[in-house]
Amino acid sequence: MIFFATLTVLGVSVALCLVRAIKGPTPFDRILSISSIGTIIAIGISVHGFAFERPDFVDISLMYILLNFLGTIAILRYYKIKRKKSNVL
Amino acid sequence: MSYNYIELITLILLAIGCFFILSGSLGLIKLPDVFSRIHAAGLIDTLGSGFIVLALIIYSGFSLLSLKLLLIPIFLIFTSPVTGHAIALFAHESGYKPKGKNKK
Amino acid sequence: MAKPNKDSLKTLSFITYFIILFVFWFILSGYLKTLLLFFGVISVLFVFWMSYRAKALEEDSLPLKIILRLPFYWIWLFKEIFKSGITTTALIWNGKYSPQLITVKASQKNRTGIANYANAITLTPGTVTIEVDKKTFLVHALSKKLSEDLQTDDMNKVITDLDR
Amino acid sequence: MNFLLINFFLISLLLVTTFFIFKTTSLISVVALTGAFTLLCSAIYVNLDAVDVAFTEAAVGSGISTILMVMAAAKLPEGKKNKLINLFPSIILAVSISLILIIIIANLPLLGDPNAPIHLHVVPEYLKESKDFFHIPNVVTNILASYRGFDTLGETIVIFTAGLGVIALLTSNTLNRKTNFKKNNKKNER
Repeated sequence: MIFFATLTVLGVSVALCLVRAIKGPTPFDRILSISSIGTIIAIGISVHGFAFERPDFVDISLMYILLNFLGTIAILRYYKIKRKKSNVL
Repeated sequence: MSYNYIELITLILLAIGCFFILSGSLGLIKLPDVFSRIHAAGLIDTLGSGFIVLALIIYSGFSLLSLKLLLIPIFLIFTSPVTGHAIALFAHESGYKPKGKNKK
Repeated sequence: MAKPNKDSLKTLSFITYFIILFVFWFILSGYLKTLLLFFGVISVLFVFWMSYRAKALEEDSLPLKIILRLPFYWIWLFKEIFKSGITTTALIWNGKYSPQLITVKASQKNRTGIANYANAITLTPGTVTIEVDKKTFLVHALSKKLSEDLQTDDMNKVITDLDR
Repeated sequence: MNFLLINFFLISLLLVTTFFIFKTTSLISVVALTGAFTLLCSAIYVNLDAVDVAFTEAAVGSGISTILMVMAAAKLPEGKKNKLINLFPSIILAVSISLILIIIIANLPLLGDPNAPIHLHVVPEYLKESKDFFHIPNVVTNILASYRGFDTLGETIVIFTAGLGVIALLTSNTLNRKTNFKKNNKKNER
């Protein structure tokens, strides 16, 4: 039962982060809140595994964290490429 | 009897972790600019996830599963500062200035 | 302690890296059959070769000197994260934040130490390293108390001592 | 019950995200929101017990396709605003496709029904025998790598070729070459 309460709180936090991701005036706000959403969902998956008594789902949440990191860095690479381009031209 | 102790500790740790995650995501909404919001995201990444994973480790007991769970905060500790620093750096380079007074 | 040969240090760090990779593989799989262990060794060797080819493996990347002091440092870091996390949470809930920019000087000798210090600053909630210019950091802090905590130079000393 | 509630919550978040992907005009924000979309999708797959699909969705959606879209966005010229063109044909297309999907879903067996045809054909055999036969613990791996080995080989060759093409297109070398070309052009104009 406690795990379902935890899942509810995590869901509320994901919704709050999503508000910032939608509203965010700058793109950096969006990137930041999406990486936070990724972290919360990764933790939520492992809690979900415990709640439904199948704790093997930890593997996915591990991979999730790594891929979330990779995606965030990939999106930020856009600005690096832009910087390089403007220097060359 | 001992089972009840474990459940109680799990409950307390989960509550602390939930509190930190909730205040982190509240901070994402409340704080004024990008640079301040990075602090709130860091709060979610370090303390919130740390306490929840600690609760899960105590609940599951010592096994291979708890080692896997332990890997989650280790990865987060390695990846979280890199993301935060990269976002701050590129936001600063794109010309966004942090609000508030600047002291040199 | 006699000064170790550079090549032997390199070999030692390679072996440590291999062991860390294999332990990681074993935690993820958790099977103790001959065939599967063989596959695991093959995949670990592949990753090892890839990181050797990407030149990610130098004696700088796995500092064996500090590996014994690392657990104590981590415990200290967790304590620090917890303390400043509570301060940041209070600031978020009562809304009395006053964000400010400060500059911090680092006194580490090599690049690993400087990266370590910058990451530690970012990892504690409430302070973020924005730019690194050789040995000076531009740091964004959420309130005056947090920035004063940083300027007392405690963290700098601990991380410099780590790499004696 | 809880299962349904979680599903409902995630799908409503997904709808909100989709709506705002549609409304945003900044390119990089669209890429970032697509990342959030994929994350929510694979959370739904985990909730539906499709663990391997969730793995694939996270790897392909959040890893590879984000990188591809970012590299493509970086090559586009700057300073042009997205304009919404005539939406009427695409709305008709979307509505008709979703109607067809709803009709198909109504004819499917229930989720987790043990008497569904997919659970009665060869699956029990695979589940029972494959572990002793090939000594590999994961049944899905067994089916993909052993029973359908040739099929998987073909698929991997296709994916490998696609990956090679992408690498050839998107290495930084091509970016530099293009900019050097532009530089030379400018010199010639002078």
